[in-house]
Amino acid sequence: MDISEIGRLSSVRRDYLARLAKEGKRPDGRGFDEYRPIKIEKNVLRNAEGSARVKIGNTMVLAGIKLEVGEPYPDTPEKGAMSTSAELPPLASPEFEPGPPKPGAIELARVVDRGIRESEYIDLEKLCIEPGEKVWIVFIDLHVLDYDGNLFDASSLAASAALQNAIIPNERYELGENEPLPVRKPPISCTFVKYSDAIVVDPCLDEEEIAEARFTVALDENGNIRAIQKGLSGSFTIDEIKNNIKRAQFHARNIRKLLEEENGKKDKES
Amino acid sequence: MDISEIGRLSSVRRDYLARLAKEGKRPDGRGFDEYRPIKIEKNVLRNAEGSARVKIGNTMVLAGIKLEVGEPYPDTPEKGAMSTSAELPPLASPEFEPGPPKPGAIELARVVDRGIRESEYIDLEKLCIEPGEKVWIVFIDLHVLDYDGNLFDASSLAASAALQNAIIPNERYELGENEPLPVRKPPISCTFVKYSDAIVVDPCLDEEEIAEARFTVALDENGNIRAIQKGLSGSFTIDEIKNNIKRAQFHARNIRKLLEEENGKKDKES
Amino acid sequence: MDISEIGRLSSVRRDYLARLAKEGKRPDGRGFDEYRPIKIEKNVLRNAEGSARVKIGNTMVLAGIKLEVGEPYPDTPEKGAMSTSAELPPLASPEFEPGPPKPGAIELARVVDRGIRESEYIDLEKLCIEPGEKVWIVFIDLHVLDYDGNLFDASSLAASAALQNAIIPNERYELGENEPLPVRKPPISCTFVKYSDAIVVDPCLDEEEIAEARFTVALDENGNIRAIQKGLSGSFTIDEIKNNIKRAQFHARNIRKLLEEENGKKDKES
Amino acid sequence: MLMKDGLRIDGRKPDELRKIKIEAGVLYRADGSCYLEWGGNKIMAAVYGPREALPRHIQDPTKALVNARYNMASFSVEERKRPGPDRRSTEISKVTSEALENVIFTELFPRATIDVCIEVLDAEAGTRCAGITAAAVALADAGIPMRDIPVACAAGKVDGMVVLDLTSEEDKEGEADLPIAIAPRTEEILLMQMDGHLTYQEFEEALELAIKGCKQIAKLQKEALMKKYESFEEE
Amino acid sequence: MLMKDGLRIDGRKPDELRKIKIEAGVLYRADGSCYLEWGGNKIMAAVYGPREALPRHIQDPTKALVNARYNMASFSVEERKRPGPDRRSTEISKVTSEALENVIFTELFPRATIDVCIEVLDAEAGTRCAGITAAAVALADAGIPMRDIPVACAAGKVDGMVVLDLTSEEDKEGEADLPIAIAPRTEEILLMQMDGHLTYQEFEEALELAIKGCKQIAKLQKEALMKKYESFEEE
Amino acid sequence: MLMKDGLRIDGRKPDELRKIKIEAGVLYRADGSCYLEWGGNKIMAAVYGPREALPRHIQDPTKALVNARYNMASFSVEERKRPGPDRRSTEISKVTSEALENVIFTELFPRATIDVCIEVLDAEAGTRCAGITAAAVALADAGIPMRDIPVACAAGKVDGMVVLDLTSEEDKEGEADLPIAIAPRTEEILLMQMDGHLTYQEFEEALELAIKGCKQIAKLQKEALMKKYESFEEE
Repeated sequence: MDISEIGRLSSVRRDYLARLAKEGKRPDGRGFDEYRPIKIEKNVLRNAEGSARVKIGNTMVLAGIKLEVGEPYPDTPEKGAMSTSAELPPLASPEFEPGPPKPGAIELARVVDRGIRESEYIDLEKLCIEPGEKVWIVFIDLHVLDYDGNLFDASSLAASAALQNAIIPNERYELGENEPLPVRKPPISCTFVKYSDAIVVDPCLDEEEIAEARFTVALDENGNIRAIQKGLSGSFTIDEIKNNIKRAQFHARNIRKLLEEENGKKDKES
Repeated sequence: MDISEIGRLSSVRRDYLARLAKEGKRPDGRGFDEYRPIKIEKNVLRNAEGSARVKIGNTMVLAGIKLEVGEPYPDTPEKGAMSTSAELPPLASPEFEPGPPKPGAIELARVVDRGIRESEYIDLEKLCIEPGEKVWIVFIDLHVLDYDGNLFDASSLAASAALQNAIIPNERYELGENEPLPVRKPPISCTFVKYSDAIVVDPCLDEEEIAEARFTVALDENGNIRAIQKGLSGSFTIDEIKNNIKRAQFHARNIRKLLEEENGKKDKES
Repeated sequence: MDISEIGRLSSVRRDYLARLAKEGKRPDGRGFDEYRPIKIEKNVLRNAEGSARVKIGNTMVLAGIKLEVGEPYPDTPEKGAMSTSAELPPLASPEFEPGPPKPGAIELARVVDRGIRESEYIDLEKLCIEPGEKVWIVFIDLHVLDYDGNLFDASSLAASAALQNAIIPNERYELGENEPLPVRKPPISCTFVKYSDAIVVDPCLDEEEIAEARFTVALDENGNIRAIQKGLSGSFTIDEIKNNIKRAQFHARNIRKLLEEENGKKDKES
Repeated sequence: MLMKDGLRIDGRKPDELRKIKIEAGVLYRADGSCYLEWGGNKIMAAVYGPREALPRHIQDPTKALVNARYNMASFSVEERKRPGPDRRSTEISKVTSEALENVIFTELFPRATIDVCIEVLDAEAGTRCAGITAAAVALADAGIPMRDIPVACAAGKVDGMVVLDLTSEEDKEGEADLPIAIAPRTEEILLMQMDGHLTYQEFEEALELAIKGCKQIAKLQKEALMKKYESFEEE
Repeated sequence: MLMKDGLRIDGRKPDELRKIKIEAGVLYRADGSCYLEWGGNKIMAAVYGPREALPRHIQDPTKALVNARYNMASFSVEERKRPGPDRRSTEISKVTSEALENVIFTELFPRATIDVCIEVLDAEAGTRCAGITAAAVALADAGIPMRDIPVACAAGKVDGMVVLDLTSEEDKEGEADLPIAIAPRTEEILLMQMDGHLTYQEFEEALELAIKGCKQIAKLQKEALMKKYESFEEE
Repeated sequence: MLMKDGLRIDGRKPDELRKIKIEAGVLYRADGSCYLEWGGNKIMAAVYGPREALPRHIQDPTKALVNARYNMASFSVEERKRPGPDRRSTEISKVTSEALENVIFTELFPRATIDVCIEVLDAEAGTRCAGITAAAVALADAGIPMRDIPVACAAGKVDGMVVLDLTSEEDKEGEADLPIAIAPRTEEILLMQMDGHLTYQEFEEALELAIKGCKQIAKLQKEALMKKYESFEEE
């Protein structure tokens, strides 16, 4: 198990899941290549500059975007900056403990961050206020509310959706009128786990608890690869890796469509 | 028990205290509405800008005031600032442990802070050096030296007395001559605890250890209410609360007199 | 035991070492006044402004020097500053644990720091860039790689050697050309421990584990005393202390020669 | 400034609550949960337990510990908050734990802990009262035996007038704030804090108003729990 | 900019590794150790264990824990790094632990821990691969039973071309970086991370190149271990 | 500058101590305590124990641990100090613990801890010596069996002259500071630190002077303890 590092499944349950997998089945009746229902709600908060709540099955993640004025990095004096954090509060799972972020939460935040950063989703060039002096810093905060597996995809999707409706709070800093945060096409993250020789997409918690290896890939709108993270102590063969990426390209298209529909809805409403 | 969160009294002693209370008595022979002897010593330190050592019975608290030049809060650019901390060092009790402040110490500091802040005891308007740039920050540090109950009242009184003799260290910052810290009328804090259906003022440690509920109120010179803190898991009825406040108004007058006498003494001496 | 505060030697081994000492012998065959072989390698790193790896027997310490531009201390506006840290990573000993520096590491860093500071080894006056605004801050980082006793002398020697080949990275800060860090004569540290009535120089780990008292003295090129640290719960008589210092004056001369030879080599090479 | 023609800046009457929406049982993993919107506040509360208190040396052999943790999400306020507890949230966690412990039959679960998680997702004044109110529903949803369902509300003083349930602006510009939590059946006071400036008469008035507010909210709590049970039966 | 006449700024061909030097068994206290220089990287790795995992509640009764700690010395980079772990090193420690655990027969040592310490003394791109490669040698030097000796290497994309083993400048200015660790006998992937921009075809090409690099380095690892055993026999 | 006509800036002779006032048994809760004023220094010391060392894994089955904690109050210095230990106080706590452990019959209390709390309330050079001197009295007041009552004092060098018991200004502007602690009966050195610049001859001279100072202070310690016992008998 990855995130919580506790709470091993009983061996009876473990054997049962392995037997199911051999028959091509999953504990919740899905096919190996089937996501749980995905629900995206945007603009759910008032104080955040942007926000979204994403549910994948029972897993629920809230992403909130805050912008602050700060100094640019010395090597990119004309670019804004971004920072991603993940909180796994005890609210979301009996295994989560309060305290500073554990390695699992740090890995989660860093993988989501890489997907967004490497796909150049946020147009950081447009976030310069005064070259070398003042730029916008975009804080992406992931707040897990209910943990039933696959935090990587839920968090990445919540961050993408929240950034889509985020604004630059110019008024709060007396810099003119508020305006939309300039974003390009979002990355879409797809996660697989391997157990009992099966590789399944969108693992639920039961599956994560017996997973041997995990594979997450973030794809851009052309299906190109922007970030990869292999996790856990199991291994993948070269062919499995290649196959994962091809399967991810299929799933990412569907999830992207979902996100765009949600975006369209929002636009019509406003 | 509140501050230390350890060290339960033996049930024999507990029963004994309950029996005493039923007879209208307290373990140290006081009446329900009687404070232990209060002793205030001011100006006891050299490096602090102001200081006072207060004893209530065996409880002893030292308050030290330091002033530093800093930036004002953005929403009050022409006002000084204040900050209150409490240290409960292992010196003062076998139950206190070293390390960052525990919830009990934080509650103590915040309740003392609220009393001072809400009664506008320090004239923060006069602590502006350069609007929006430089103001005086008043640090009130409470250092508990001996813990035998009722830290709330002893700490509040020590802070009030220390602020009365504090100076603004203009010379250290090359801002002219030192001058007295501008203060108005101090708040007076009164604390009650409830156990075995009795509500007693100024609890000693034995009483705090069996207390079910705690009530602290800070009153200004007109007997008006500036801050309240109810603590512990027991409850008060509405009538008990009202009664506590009326009793506090009586005690506060006496303590205020004591503090003024001490102040008078100081003035004569200097 | 000093640094690790764990891992007591078996009493059999302890008795054996005591018996040896009574016969004037040490566990590795040395005389009481004999150092293990000392090996100094300088300029072993690329990113550090100066570096040295020192081995005393099996003990190995790496010192790295970094310079940064920072603000001077208010009371020395025209002087650079220095800061010494020691890391005792779990790599170097089964007893070392990760985490913030323990008291043993802090004492080590502070004693090395005092030797350098009090002998005015670094010419801090020459490290001022803009009086009151910008000075060079010299960071001396001690990284223990293999711990077999006597970290004090190995660390002090590594720091001295690393400072000898350090440069001021003017180019990185666009302040002109790089230039050598201005240093004077290094301090030489000599450490003794006392066990079973014997006082031996350069203790190995076995000896440190049964040591009752430790004595470290840093001497300048005239044999004058610049820093002393007595450690552990054992005591020294006045005569033992005096004797330690005289013995140290002898050892320091030899070690200083070694360091100068190494310096000479370097100069020829470059 | 804050009152005009007897009404408040958001149009409410002095004794009127902000809009409150309570939903019970919204989380999958928690033993009990509650989502609450109260004016601009959005709160998620979850309850775990009773479960064994760990490490063991914190166990109380006579009763369960009640351990509430009030936490503000970093994006819940205008200026981004650094994640993790600060002094304010530590104090609120403490008084919240104490208030909730009062009504729970803790002696039924020796050596156990009952963990109450309160996450403030969006904040607009009165989050401690909102948190306690939500936590109480989550405790009931978790089936924790309680002698009453606590409920919290604040009254305050604004432009010289005692009013119910302050907004951010009223809290900041007003003269006093008096948050309380009560056991509504007996009207016992479980939590009381106050800061500002009240005469004794104003205090009495404010306390009465806050209790009235609490009782209105107690109804909403019960409706939310009822709705959850109904939807449970329908399934 | 980064490629000229088919060669890279440091003169290497696209499929050429930087210079690598590996030495096994260099530390006295550690159960196994390795010093590795790889381009401008200087890495010291040490292994302690198997030894009892402490505190006890972290013990796994079925197998040993593999606990790698990647740490950068404060002087190992151009701007001095504050001592202690940061988010980056925490992540690298995690994926390194997982990669190494794969090949170790952990079930032979229940309740134990195998601690792997990786100290980056001088850094110049590719430290995580260098660290894993050094750690693997230290594990073998410590006599920890493994089904294979893991090895790591990165490929990437620079000026539109897939190349092996990026330098700092290529990593910073280039288009993608793909560090992997493999079990060389079976070519199983133990670690894979990627950031940048690769088409699927480029990814396949980079993966192939990285595996080729790994296999070259695997030879150097074995030579270093051989040399250690030989010197041991000579003694 | 610092010396004029053979006298120091505060009028003292080279071998003269600042004014010292010692009071034993001043605290109610502590097992032993001492309040000490030494020049501008004001120190409170308390002793708790012997009591069981916790957590258990720190216990030594052969003897008691001696655990001194030197702490400066935030208002004890001119620039307000952030509360909590810094590197300086960590070092002083360590050498103080070691010095005190020397004289205590720790083997009488296996598995126990003896906690020594030293709070610097007002500081003016020489706080570590003042702290050890106060702690020794508190230990005696607590009835901890000791083979001698330790005492500490510093000598130093100022304007080329060896002097006793430096003030802040002498410490800052002077050439050397040599704080020591001794067991006065045997003159054994329990603590010695030095920084500055001393020839060997100057060192010998300073050491002799510091020991003389210690012995004077030892008398004051005994008087304070005597006074406490007398007042106890009077009661």
